[in-house]
Amino acid sequence: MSNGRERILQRAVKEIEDGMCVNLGIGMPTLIADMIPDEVDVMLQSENGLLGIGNYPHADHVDPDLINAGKETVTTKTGASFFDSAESFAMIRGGHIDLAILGGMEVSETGDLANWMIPGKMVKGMGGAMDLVQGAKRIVVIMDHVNKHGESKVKKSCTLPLTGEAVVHCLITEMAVFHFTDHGMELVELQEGVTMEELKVATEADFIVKSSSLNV
Amino acid sequence: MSNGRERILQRAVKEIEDGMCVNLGIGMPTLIADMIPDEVDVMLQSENGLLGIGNYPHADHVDPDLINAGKETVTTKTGASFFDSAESFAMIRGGHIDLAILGGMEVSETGDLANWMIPGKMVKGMGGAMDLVQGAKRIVVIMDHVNKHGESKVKKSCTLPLTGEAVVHCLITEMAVFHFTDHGMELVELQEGVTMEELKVATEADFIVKSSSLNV
Amino acid sequence: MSKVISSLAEAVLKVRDGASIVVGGFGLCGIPEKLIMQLKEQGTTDLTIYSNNCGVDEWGLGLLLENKQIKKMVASYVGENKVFEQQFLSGELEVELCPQGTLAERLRAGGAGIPAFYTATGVGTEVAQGKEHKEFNGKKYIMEEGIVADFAFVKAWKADPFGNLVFRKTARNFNPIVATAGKITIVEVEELVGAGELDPDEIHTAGVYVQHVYAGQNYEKRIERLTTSKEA
Amino acid sequence: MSKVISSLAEAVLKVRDGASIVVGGFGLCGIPEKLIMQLKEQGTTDLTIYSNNCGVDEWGLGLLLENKQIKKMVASYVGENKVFEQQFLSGELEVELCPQGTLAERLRAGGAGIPAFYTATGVGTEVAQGKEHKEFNGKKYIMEEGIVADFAFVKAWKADPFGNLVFRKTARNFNPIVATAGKITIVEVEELVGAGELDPDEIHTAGVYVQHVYAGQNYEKRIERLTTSKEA
Repeated sequence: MSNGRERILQRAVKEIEDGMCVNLGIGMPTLIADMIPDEVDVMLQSENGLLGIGNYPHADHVDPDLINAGKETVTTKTGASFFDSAESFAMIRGGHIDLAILGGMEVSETGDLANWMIPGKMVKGMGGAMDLVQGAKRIVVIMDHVNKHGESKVKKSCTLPLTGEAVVHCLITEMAVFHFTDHGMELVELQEGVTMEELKVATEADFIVKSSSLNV
Repeated sequence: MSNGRERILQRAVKEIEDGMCVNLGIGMPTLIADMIPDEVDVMLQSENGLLGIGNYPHADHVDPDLINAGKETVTTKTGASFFDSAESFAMIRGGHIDLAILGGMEVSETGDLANWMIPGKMVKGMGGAMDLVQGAKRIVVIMDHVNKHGESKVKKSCTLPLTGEAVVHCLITEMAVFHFTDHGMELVELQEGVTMEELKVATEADFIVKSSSLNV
Repeated sequence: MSKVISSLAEAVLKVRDGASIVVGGFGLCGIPEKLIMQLKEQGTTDLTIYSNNCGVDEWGLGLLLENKQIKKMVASYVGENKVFEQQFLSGELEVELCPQGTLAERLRAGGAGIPAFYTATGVGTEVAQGKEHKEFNGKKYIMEEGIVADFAFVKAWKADPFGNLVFRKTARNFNPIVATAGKITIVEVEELVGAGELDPDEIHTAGVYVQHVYAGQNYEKRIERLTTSKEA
Repeated sequence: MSKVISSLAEAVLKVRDGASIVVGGFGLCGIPEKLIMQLKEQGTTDLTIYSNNCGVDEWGLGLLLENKQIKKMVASYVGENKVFEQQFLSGELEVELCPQGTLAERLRAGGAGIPAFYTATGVGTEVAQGKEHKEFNGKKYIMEEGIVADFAFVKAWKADPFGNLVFRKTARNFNPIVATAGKITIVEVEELVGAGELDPDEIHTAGVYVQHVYAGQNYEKRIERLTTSKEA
């Protein structure tokens, strides 16, 4: 794992509090599961119909009837329950999931998220992402701050098709952490070793700095 | 049981066919359950969350957790299932119940039904009747042809607040059986010993007589 | 992370005058009898209650009526209660009658984040008055809105410490949907089982909907219409 | 009144060219593999399929794609299939992408007689284009319509002769709602049990939704992403 990615994940796991029900998106967010400290007791939800995802199974205990939303074989933890897809999204859309951590392609300064489609490339579909961003109580997006061409993914406004409008509560990149409030996008943390100058250069979006809340 | 009532019930039970899922309304329709011949295998639905109502329990086997929609203690028959109220009405409103037999206060010649409320009297509520008349595949109403003052309950148009508009498929009284078709209300049977003259006098509604279909 | 509470008093104390509560049960079957009694004892008033029925005189929600704690009742059938009739006729009690299937679906919708849906139930009747109408495939429907209340009072058969619930027979009725439609859901059960004792495939309500679980004792489970047969 | 059939051929024969089918499963988990294979063998074309995914090359609904039987696909995620990509880019295959929760709710609504409902999902995105918008409590929602198809293809774990179904673990997924949304629902199961062997409280889908039940054998249950851990 790259250093930047590791930094993002280490910061993201701190968003998870004891007693929460959490949905971790497919891909990078799924990696957070293994990093949750033992003393933080959470129920991970999988939108294909499971609350209480456990570890990956030992090779002898693989069950094709037991997968997560990323279609990986998993196990259940004590207290788990199964349900159908309508019930699963009732749970999500009804505001019963405390936190969803999702990957992003672009986030705008107004909290718009684009994470499902790149025009011109083959469309794969939005899966449950559009439901999660509208339904979960808190939406945390984790992504690289810039793309491989060095362009900012933290935009004034998204250029890619949206997953949701003004839905992001918190953005975590390898450079910084932002909150989205009524006043706008607010820098709340700089990642270790990142200077404000570097951040400003790498960020297309306008953001507020409340020095009181910032551990620089 | 009065002779008229017995006649209505005997005729109503013939509407029930082998393999059907049937909802019997509270009151007189509930009495039909006991009259279904053994060779006619049906599943009776109770809107409080049971498909497969059995007989009334023996006094030793009464279970307060097992009642029908009339709040009577019941049992289950083999193949029964329990579900919640939303699922129960999904079943009803989604058109999965083959037949509902309901009591009536008034039926109009266009198939309107009034069976839940008499203005000026204490309102008790519609319960599941408005759902049943819109949802079940076939609605059979059973009622006395005239009220205690001798006035026709089979009306040109209902005077009481409606349960549903153009919802009745079949009306069974102690005098006759009517079907409601695109052409109007059609007499399909005279009950034994009732003359066409007597029927016309007792019926405010206009109805069609198709002699070919009528066993007079 | 256990949701088990050893007394209802503290949880019910959160219910303040003017609160809205969705309450499980059908007739007297599967009603949260301990929660109702605790609320009676507490004396909270001006309540808006959503429940299929309103109990009978001296039992179930009838206890709260008698005690004049209910301001507004939303139900599908309320015919078993003299106190209800008196308070309704005197104008003390506001009543909204809602078809049973519509009430069930409104609760499910509220719990599922659906603000409104269309149904044929009630079209052409008093229920449709003032509601938005819309046609789909040539058939008329009316719009009904989801219900979310401040509290949900639920009666289940079994629960584990995570708040996972299993219901028994027709005592299930409105309880699972009511559990989803409260901002704070308090559940009373007959039996509390240990973590891991419920098969994840047999759980009717996932713990995510439940804030507090209380194990009640000596359930009365009154029967409204005892009907028996001589044949076995 | 048994709904058990001893071969799928006759039941699937009712599916004619141009039919619409709702199909259970999530990825390759809980898919009706025997029904799909029977439909492939039968060669019926111009199908409209509603299913969360479209299988992979050479398995699941991918078999019908490969065989050019699907005209239109409604799904939430279709990223695992090269044949899909080819047919989509060439314009042979019509695709409607639908958010997963909206797809699930549309199926449930269709089965429950609800022609349409409002949801926040998709507001402000391409999904909302051309859809009716409405505000509730200051928040924007879009209207989505229920789905009812000519046929439902369902995979369950156990069934009894009445068509009562029990599902296993996450193979439940879309299957119970799909079962409600077909005019004719055909179910394949791993185990057929005798009348009365299922506890009425543990049944996930009541037999009222099911027309035919078939006991399949030698289920392949392919795994898309085998992921294991060395820790137990």
